[in-house]
Amino acid sequence: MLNPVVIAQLAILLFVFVMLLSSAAGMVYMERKVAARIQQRMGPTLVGPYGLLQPLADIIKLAMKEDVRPKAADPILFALAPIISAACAFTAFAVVPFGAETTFFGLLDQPVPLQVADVNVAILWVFAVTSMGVYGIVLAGWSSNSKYSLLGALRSSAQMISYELSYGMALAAVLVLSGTMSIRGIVEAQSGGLLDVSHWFLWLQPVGFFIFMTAGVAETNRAPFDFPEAEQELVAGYHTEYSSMSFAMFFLAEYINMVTVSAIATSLYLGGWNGPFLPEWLGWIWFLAKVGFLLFFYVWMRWTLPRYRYDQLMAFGWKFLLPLSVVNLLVTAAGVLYFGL
Amino acid sequence: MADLNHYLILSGLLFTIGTAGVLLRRNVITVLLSIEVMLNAVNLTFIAFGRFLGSSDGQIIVFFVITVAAAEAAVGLALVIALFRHVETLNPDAFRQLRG
Amino acid sequence: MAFNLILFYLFAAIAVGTTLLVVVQSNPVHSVLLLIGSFIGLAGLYVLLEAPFVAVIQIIVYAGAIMVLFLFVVMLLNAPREAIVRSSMLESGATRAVGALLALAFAAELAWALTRSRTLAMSHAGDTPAFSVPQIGQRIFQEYAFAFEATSILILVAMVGAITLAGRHLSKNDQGHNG
Amino acid sequence: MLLWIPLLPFIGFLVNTSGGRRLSKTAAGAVASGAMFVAFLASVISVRALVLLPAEERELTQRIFTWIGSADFQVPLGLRLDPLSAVMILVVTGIGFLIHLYSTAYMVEEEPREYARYFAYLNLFAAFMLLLVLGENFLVLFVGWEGVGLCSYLLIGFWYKNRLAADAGKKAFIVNRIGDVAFILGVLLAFTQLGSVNFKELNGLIAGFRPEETFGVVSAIALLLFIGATGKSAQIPLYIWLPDAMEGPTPVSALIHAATMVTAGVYLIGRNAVIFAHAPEVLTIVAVIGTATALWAGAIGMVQNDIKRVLAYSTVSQLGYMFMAMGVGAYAAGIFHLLTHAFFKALLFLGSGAVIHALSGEQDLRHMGGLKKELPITYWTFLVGALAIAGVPGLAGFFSKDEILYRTFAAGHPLLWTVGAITSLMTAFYMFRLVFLAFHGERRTDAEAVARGAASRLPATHEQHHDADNSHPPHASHLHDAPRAMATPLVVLAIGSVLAGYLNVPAALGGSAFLEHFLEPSLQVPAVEGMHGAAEHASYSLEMALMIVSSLIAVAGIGIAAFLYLKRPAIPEAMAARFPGAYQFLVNKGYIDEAYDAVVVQPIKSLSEHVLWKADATVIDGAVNGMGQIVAESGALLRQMHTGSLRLYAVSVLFGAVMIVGYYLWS
Repeated sequence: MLNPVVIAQLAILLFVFVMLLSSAAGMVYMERKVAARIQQRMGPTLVGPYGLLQPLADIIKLAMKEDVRPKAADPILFALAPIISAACAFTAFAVVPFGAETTFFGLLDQPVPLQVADVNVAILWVFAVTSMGVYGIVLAGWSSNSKYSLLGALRSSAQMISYELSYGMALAAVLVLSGTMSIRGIVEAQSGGLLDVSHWFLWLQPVGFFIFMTAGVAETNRAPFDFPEAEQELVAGYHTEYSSMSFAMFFLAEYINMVTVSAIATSLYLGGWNGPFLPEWLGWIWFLAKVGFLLFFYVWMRWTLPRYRYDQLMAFGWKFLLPLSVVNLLVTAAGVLYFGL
Repeated sequence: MADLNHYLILSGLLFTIGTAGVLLRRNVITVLLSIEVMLNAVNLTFIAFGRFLGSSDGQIIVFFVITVAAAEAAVGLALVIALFRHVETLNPDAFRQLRG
Repeated sequence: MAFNLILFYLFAAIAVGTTLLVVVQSNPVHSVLLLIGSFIGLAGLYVLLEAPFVAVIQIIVYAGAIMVLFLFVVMLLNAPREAIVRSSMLESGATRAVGALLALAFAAELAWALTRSRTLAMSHAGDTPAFSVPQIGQRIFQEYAFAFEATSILILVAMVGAITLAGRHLSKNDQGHNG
Repeated sequence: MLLWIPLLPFIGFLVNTSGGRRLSKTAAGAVASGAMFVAFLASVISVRALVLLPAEERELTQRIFTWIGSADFQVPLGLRLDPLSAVMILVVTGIGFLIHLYSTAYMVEEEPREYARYFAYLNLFAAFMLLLVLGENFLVLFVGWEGVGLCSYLLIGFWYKNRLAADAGKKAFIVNRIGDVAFILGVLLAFTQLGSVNFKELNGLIAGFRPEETFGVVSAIALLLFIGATGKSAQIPLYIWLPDAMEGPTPVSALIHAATMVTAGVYLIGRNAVIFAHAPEVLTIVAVIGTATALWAGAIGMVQNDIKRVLAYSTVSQLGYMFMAMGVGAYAAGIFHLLTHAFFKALLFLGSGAVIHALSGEQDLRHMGGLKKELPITYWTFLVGALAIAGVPGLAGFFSKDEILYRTFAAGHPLLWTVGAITSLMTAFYMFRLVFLAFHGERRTDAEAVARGAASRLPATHEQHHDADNSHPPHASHLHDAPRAMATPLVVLAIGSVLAGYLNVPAALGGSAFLEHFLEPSLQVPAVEGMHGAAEHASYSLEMALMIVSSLIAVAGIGIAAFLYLKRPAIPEAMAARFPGAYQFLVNKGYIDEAYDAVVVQPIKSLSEHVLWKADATVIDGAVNGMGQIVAESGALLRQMHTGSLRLYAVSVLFGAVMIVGYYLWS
């Protein structure tokens, strides 16, 4: 039962977990630094060289704090909410491949995919998990029994539900192109071509990419769509009442979601681990590079664009993004039918 | 390997629980939830039969059932809201305006 | 393979347990969440039955969409715990007793049906390959095309109906734009 | 191809009804006339196709779809073109088109939407008439038959704001209904007894029989059909609606009298020539009725003062001629007269329309006169028409009418011939009385009288129009001859009235009787003893003699009219004064309307008011209310079950489920 392959897969699982955690930490650091640079500041410098240990300090600080729970709150749900958020964030990543199949230099007799699980309905899986993510927020808002939280929760859930549609449409367009639901399959469909670049779906789906990224930003409640925690109006939105580690979990969930969205975007549009100059077994470097760029893009956008008004957000989602994505899907399907892409 | 009867018994169990919920609860929303439970019990039978008869019809029918369930839930909840605005309660026994 | 059976019992336990709780829970929000749990259990069973597509659909549509709807309504109405209307207690109590009996009778009938059904015979025919999503999709859009269209129309109608039913008060104080 | 002939006017109808109010007048008129013109072209093409076929199988059939399909009773919606219908469609579309064209100018004073409505009706009328003549079986024909009736109602009552017009419309409709009842009965009888409604099959069947010496099934069918025909074709006793139909716009009168509706009866008999040929008694009845009608109507026509009524009665009497021809078995002659009559009667009506138009609504002959100078075109064309109908040699009427008279005589009915001759004298007389009164002599009126006449005669729409621009009350100096759109049809029709006769120059005059031979396939009748056979071995000399006689008669009639109304205008009044009884009798159209009213209408009214109404109120209403009662009671009972308790409903549903499952488990 415990053969090397299984061990390898467990190892991968562990690796992904750790990597996600650390990426969250990395994001914190990057966010601060980039923000600082954009605002002509130095950002964290004290803790460690270049303040590299700053995230660690943050985490310790959070862990040290007291975990406050409002009296009127619903105990079970209040505890459950952050767990749901975090869990969804992690599970979504499970189907994302970050490298080609490898035998670890012949260590294994059969190659294993560099990903937790290669489901053949991976896209739908991502979709499902994202939709489950709403619950974390809604419950957080409702259970903590405070108006700011509830408003923030309702806002964010409405926002996520609205943008899930465009999100799904954009995904569907890619499905039509690649003809498979397995993300690995999609990535492989983009391999080859000039410098391993010319087959990326980005070139076929520029509009789709745009829609996907916009919807993704909305899904992760990031600026300029960060209404759930529009601090000027809602204190901190759905996690106003949270503190200490349970707050940290939401925090974590948010960053991991960003990572997931970027990773999926990378696999769907930017050819995943495909890239020039590197041997296939080093493809994961390309993958990380692309994800990193997209994450930077996130932060960059946050500090560049002002926040929308809520009705503008809804109008944008329903009246512009959704129709656009539908048209995009139709055009793609027509193209596939016509050119047999 | 769980055989067909396992699934049938399970779905029967779920269905009965749902029925009981519909009949016993005093909260319209819970009643609706129980109805969803019943639907799911039926779905399970469809899938199980489809699986053991080796046909995909089961899955397709379930697909439609789910779609219809969505519509049903939407309208049902809208009705609940409308009712709640009239009689400030969710107790089905309170909706007696249509008494003949 | 035993592993499969274990999984079955696991998921079955989840489904039954959560469903029972759904019915006995007095707090609607908890009921909704527990129901989601039972859906997830069922999804697991679907995967066991080699219907991953339906499993995911189940989670997306049921757990992801319909239940959110329920949750919203519950929060919106800020549903009170089981309000008991004194006036109609009596006959409601009587009907509920009858109902309980009938439910039991129904369960008995189902069990009986199983014992004398011929399904035991084909209980191990389950070695047919799973159906891929494309296969299912093609059947839906070819053989079941009409049903598909009909369903879409049904959904449209449901949408209109729901909005007219629930959104009436909005249009009355004409703030219908965000309704 | 055939389908398009009735379909085109129908499309025109649809366009004008749906979009008419948004169309401009010109557009509406153009649509209608255009549709008719194209239909005319279509008819010409298909008739040409027909003529190219060898004589014996000259027939085009088109089955559009199976209309009624029950086990052994299959009725296709089928069209059939044979020589007879060929003549008819040419007349209907051709003359119909001219009338449409004429109307565009004549009705120009209407409101745009009224205008569109008018043309919509006109097109519908034509469409139904074409369906009628093209139908290959009785049912299709019946559709056209009823449709024509409906359109006549709509068109006669077109100025429904005017009481008289509305009543005339109703009268036409109801009188037609009476005939239609008989018609339906005839068709049903034919179907039940002979098991078919298709003309071909019926003819084939009956041709096998021997002519009925005694009154039998075939005779019954024939008689019923004939009664139907009298309804549509205004024969005694059902002619009374036609004169009143003058309340409609003049082009409508032209359409109804000349081209379409009234000819339907004649067509019907021609179409079923075989049936009639096998019912000698009925044929005799037809002949007698026709002759009587001719005489009676001619007599009334002599003293009428309303220009259109004179023409109306002349129509009735000409139709009488046609039936006379039919009755003596000279079907071809009848159809021939129908054709020529279509030309000159349309011409006369349109001419009179031009006069009325010029006099802005004046219709009374006594207020006319001396129009010759102001309205040259109208005058000359009208004169041609009058000569044609009077039967002056060389013009259309001469050939057709003489053909009829000759056949009658040859068929051994000298009495009928005599009456017919007298009638033709009358015809010549009243036509030229009309001409002289209207066009010659001096104006017997002044502007005021005209205006008064207009006011009294004109329906609301016209009045408005005239009040609108009454800055100059119309009088002699302002009379305007027919505008081009009206003049063109007049001229064309005049030419037609001259030439139409030469289609069927009898052998006696060295002609080839083209039309007769052309029509033979449709009308070929097994030589039934006596009548048609006789014509064959009649000598040309006899025919010549009769022709001379009748032309003399015509000239005489004209002479008398000239004498009485140009030389001695006093005499007519004197005569009227001398024989007041007879004069009044004729002027009041023989009090027929009053008689009918007393004998038929009043009894029915009193019956329904006093007896039937009570029966209805008690029995029928009682039954209906009783139903309502029962429903209400049972509802009240069932209501108890409706407790409004959601849970109870659910429980009952579950109960049902348990029971059903239990049942299946037991069994």
